[in-house]
Amino acid sequence: MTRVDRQPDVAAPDSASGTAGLSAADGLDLLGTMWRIRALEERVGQLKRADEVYGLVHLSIGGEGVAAAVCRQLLASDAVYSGHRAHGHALAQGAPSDRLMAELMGRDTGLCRGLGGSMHLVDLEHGFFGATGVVGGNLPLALGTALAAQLRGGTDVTVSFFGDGAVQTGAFHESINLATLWKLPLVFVCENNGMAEFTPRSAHTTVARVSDVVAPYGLERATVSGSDVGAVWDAFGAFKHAARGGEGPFLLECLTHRRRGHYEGDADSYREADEAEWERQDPIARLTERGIADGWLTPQTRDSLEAQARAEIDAATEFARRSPYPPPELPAQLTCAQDGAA
Amino acid sequence: MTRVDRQPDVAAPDSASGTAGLSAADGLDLLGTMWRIRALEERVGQLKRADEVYGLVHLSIGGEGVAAAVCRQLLASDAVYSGHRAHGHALAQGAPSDRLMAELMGRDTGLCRGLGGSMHLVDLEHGFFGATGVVGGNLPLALGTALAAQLRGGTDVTVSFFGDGAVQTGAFHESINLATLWKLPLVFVCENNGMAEFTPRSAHTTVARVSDVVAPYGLERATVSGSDVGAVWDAFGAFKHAARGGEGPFLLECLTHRRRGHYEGDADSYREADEAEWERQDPIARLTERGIADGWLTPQTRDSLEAQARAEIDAATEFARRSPYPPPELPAQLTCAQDGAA
Amino acid sequence: MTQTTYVRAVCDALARAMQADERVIVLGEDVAEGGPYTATAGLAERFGRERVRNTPISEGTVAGVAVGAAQAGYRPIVEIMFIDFVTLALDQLANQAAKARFMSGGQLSVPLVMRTQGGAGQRGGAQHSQSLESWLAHIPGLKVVMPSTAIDAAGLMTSAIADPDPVVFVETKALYFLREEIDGEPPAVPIGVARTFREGSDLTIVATARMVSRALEAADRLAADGIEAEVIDPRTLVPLDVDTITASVSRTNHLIVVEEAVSSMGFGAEIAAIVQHAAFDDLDAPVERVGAPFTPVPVSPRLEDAYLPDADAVVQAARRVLSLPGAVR
Amino acid sequence: MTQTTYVRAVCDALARAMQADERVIVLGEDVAEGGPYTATAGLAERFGRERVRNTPISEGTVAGVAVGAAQAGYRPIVEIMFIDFVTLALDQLANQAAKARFMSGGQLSVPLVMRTQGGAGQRGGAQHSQSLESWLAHIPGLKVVMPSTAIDAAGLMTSAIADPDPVVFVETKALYFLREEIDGEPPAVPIGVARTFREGSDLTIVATARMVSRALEAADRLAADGIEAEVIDPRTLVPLDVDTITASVSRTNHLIVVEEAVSSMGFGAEIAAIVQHAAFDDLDAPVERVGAPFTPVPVSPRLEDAYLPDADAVVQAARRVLSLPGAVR
Ligand SMILES: Cc1ncc(C[n+]2csc(CCOP(=O)(O)OP(=O)(O)O)c2C)c(N)n1
Ligand SMILES: Cc1ncc(C[n+]2csc(CCOP(=O)(O)OP(=O)(O)O)c2C)c(N)n1
Ligand SMILES: [Mg+2]
Ligand SMILES: [Mg+2]
Repeated sequence: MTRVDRQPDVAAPDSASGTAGLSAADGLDLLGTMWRIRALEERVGQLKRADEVYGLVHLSIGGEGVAAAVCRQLLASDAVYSGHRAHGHALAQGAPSDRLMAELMGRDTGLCRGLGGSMHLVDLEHGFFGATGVVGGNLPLALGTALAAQLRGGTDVTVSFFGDGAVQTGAFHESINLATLWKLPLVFVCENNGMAEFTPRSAHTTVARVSDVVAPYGLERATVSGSDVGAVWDAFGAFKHAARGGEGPFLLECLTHRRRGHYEGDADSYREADEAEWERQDPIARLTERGIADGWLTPQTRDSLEAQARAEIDAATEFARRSPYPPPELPAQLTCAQDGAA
Repeated sequence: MTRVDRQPDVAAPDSASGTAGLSAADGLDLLGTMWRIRALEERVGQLKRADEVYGLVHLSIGGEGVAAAVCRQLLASDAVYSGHRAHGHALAQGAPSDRLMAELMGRDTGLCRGLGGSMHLVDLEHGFFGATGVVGGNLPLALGTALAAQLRGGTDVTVSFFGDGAVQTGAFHESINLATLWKLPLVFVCENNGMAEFTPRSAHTTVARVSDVVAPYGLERATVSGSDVGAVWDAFGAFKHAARGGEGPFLLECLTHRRRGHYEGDADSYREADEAEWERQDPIARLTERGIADGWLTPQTRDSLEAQARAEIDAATEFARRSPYPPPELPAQLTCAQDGAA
Repeated sequence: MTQTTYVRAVCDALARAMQADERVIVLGEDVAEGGPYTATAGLAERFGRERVRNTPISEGTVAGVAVGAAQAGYRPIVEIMFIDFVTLALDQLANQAAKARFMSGGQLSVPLVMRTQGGAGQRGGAQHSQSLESWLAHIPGLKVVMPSTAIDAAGLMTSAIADPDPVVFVETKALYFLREEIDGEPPAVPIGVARTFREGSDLTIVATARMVSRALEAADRLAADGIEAEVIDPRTLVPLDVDTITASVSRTNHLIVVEEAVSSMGFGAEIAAIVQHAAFDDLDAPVERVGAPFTPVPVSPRLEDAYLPDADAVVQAARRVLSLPGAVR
Repeated sequence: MTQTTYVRAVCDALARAMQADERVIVLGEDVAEGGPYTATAGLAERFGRERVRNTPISEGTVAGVAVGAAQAGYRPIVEIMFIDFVTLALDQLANQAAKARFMSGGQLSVPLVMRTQGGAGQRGGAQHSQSLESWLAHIPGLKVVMPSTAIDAAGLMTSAIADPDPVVFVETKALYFLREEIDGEPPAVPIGVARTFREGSDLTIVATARMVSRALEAADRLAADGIEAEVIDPRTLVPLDVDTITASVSRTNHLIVVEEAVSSMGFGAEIAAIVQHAAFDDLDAPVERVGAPFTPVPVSPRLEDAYLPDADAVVQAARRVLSLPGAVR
């Protein structure tokens, strides 16, 4: 299993829509990243049904474009936080798929040695500060790493992923207020899939667009289609570039679709599946189409990206299966620091 | 001590500024109410310094106009909530000054039998559901009484008083969101005095106006000078009228001044007193001027309103002083219902 | 006899209360869709979405709405989906709900029920598996109910809804789908009365929630060795039925307290402190606490299984308090 | 010898830490103005408003900012003005700060200090007077410090800031302005080591925070009757110095635990549960708990004074455990 190299930091594009800023290399990289996430998530769903992956598992199928277009523009020295639907963010940010899968399967070789699980992935080496199972719970933490970056000086940025359901938590507003007050180098990235568990956004608020919710705070914000990877790439690139220069915060709202139930095992009987529309909005399909139209993608390359991704996940699964469970003394050892050193 | 009769409900004025909707009778009533609050607060300050009033005491001198203009348009069947700076709201809503003073002095005859104190006044008989010492803590409760009113049908409204400091709590945003989602018959009344404890609003947020903070939620809102009692009267009257008809929620922001330190005993050394400006903005002085100009007030009436108010508070103080302290068994008796009946 | 489950019994009790009293309303995330565990399934269809109200993810405010509605005469039942998120509602619970009657000198009542569920065993991870009931027992003004069976869940829910003060109703996710036979409509169970599940003369085991069945399993195993354990479920932590426990200990002279929470500052500490005081002369051995170790709940399956107190741990504790050969300290 | 106060000692310790380590920052409501009790007075002037940061009234988020900054290598000290409002920060404290090291498999550290203050006695009313420290002691991953003197406050603050894990530092408002002589710079006090304030052979009194001086007063009164009490302040609740307490009890054979919190689920329950277990054969009488009654804190002065455990209550408890004539049950 090779670790995926991080994308070198790219300059922000001038245009903030379409794929203006997306080179052929970028396009291929993003397509590959999305396939890796798709392959991971599909496998995780299978493994969950087979009881090889544990606990409450939330997949990001249909939303791969956001994870890819955001994280592939970040560095390991940046900080990324996410919520309960975090596999894709971790993977795109550089977490190795083998250790990620091992974590989901509760193994000692997992990113968190099997103590975190699906909702609590952390990979500090790649700047993935982590997921949380408390909706809105990590929003304030992102201000903390951004504050640290601001105090330290330099160009590190923090990205905070969250869903539209988190926007109705008090923590969201407190965080937006304080981040704007302190002008933190932080990009809030909302994946607005229009659902929180079993209820549509209209059951949660009268304000459809998250970028409208934060309007009074005067921060720069944008709403793009999360299915349009190029649009996410461009909009995020511009914000990130400004944040590297010490500006901030920013809010990027990406409109996405949740193609699976809320969690694996959810019968998803509370809504009508709109498979045709979802298919049309599939970020992988859309970027594939674009790549072929623009000439940087051939059907063969597309197939090999998918095949590579699936092979990687096969290998990751085998790695995890071969890995031991953590030793019984581990919980007691990791509750507090043992040596007194931070 | 006579209880103050509640104002009969008045129709909303057409104009939402000036004193268009304020009759001579209303003007006199409001002036009298403000004097009663002023006299109460000044006396409480003295008694606090003399250690006859206890605890953390926050006075509303300079902000009497809001309490008067809002509560004098409400009924005992309405519900009013407030925060830590609540004496004026309770008094204007109809709490008898003697029992109010007795509460501040920890007596058994107090509104809450001496178990509440300055920050936890309640007078259910007059619809004053109460104060709280937790900033933002009562905001959600106001949604609860408004929901009850909505479910019950009828015309009851809820008013929720809070300061500009509370606007940065998560509870505020959760409450605004849910109140708009459920269209609750509720008027949020923010007394924006530009300070929270020892720091100006600019240390708390980049959004100066509270009515701007809530703009995305699409509720009707207004910002008026809290020193202009007529403006508060008119603006609140219109909202209340609509809320009685089942509309809501609304937000009324009243710009006020805090003429005292944050609490009694606070040296208030962190800001420059602007006595001249405060004097100019004094709601009592301004309504007095207006009343004399408009011909519904004579200097004699003005003096007698003040004298009456001071005499009432003298009597209230004596009542409280004469009252016994609560019996030792009271706390245990009132922690839970004793008879099992709600 | 009909078959039910713990979660079904809760739901049926809610339905009966809503049927009987218009003032009963239900609030919480996705409650009108039944919630993730079907605890409120069918209520919206039957009583309408005015009375069964989905809420945004705003635990603190939703709890406060219940406080206000209760003060205005309604009988709200508010759900916090996982007890782990009661952290977000504690200000409303501890500072507003619990203190309103007191601080108002008796003017206000807050007849609300906060339903929530806790416990581990489903690989939910450290933030979805906690047992935090002992926090709630530290707040004067709150009652805390924690049933271990379907029939008690039903009967206690009826009493909780009727109670004039705020009641936190702590369910256990691992019990939700266990089947149980019931005979007709479950009778109301008074708050503050323990239930003795098994009589015995050698040893008293006080256990809560999921630990009751593990204690009973341990009791069976001990019985095979000729040791008769009495198994008591307090059912409500506040108020606590101290008399039933001390009366038992005065006969058995030995006490084990079993809970799923971490032992340190768990409810077992309170019971141990009470009993060593009230029945000092009756105790032939120290009160033994069986609970979770002082770590967050691990998600990896073997670690989580090892984390949870089981019948084996109870048997071991029994052997220790009875100073039987082979007891492991 | 110079004179200081508890709050001054805290402030000076903060200043020393800020001087020594650039990563130490201070966050909280009005902290750059010194706060209502002067606990941070002068820090902004000395270290600048970049490092001493006023915040909005957003307890939950501000606590979370401290968690994130700590994860990024800073050493934030975050103030929650009254422990009553820790209710608003508990999600961040219990679900994020306490579990981050664990859930990340050891990757993350959260070296933050949460300063707060509790206790009654100033007519603050039920929402500004609580003692909620035992909640915090139920959360694996948190350390809980609660000093009773200026010198310990200083020394423990130094250790708390140096600690790699989250420490909740519970100050006591009623102690803030008591004068105390100190000799030079207070030495660091290790977390987890109790302090024996008075030696004695007849009885052990474990007391925390403000109750230490009341226990000492009681000990003086008992000494006049020829009874020698040993008075121990654990100083930190988590980790708890069990050894010092049990060693004392093994000599005195009697234990009283005194705390300002309500007894039910107070920290005294944990100590009683531990000691009756660890020193069962040493105890000649049940462990007595002295704490507040199970009601909210009343604001009316006589009621509040009666609410607080005092030396008299400790003396009475001593007479009870020692079965002396005139003991009131
Ligand atoms: C504080 C909190 N409340 C409730 C839950 C239960 N819950 C888990 S995910 C979820 C919905 C989240 O919706 P959203 O933020 O839009 O994310 P999505 O699942 O759509 O990706 C809820 C209510 C939780 N985990 N945390
Ligand atoms: C949750 C909470 N945090 C902090 C405090 C301490 N405190 C009391 S009043 C206050 C400032 C409130 O400002 P504002 O809401 O503007 O009301 P004002 O005092 O100006 O009337 C603060 C921080 C509190 N009581 N509650
Ligand atoms: Mg969503
Ligand atoms: Mg203010």
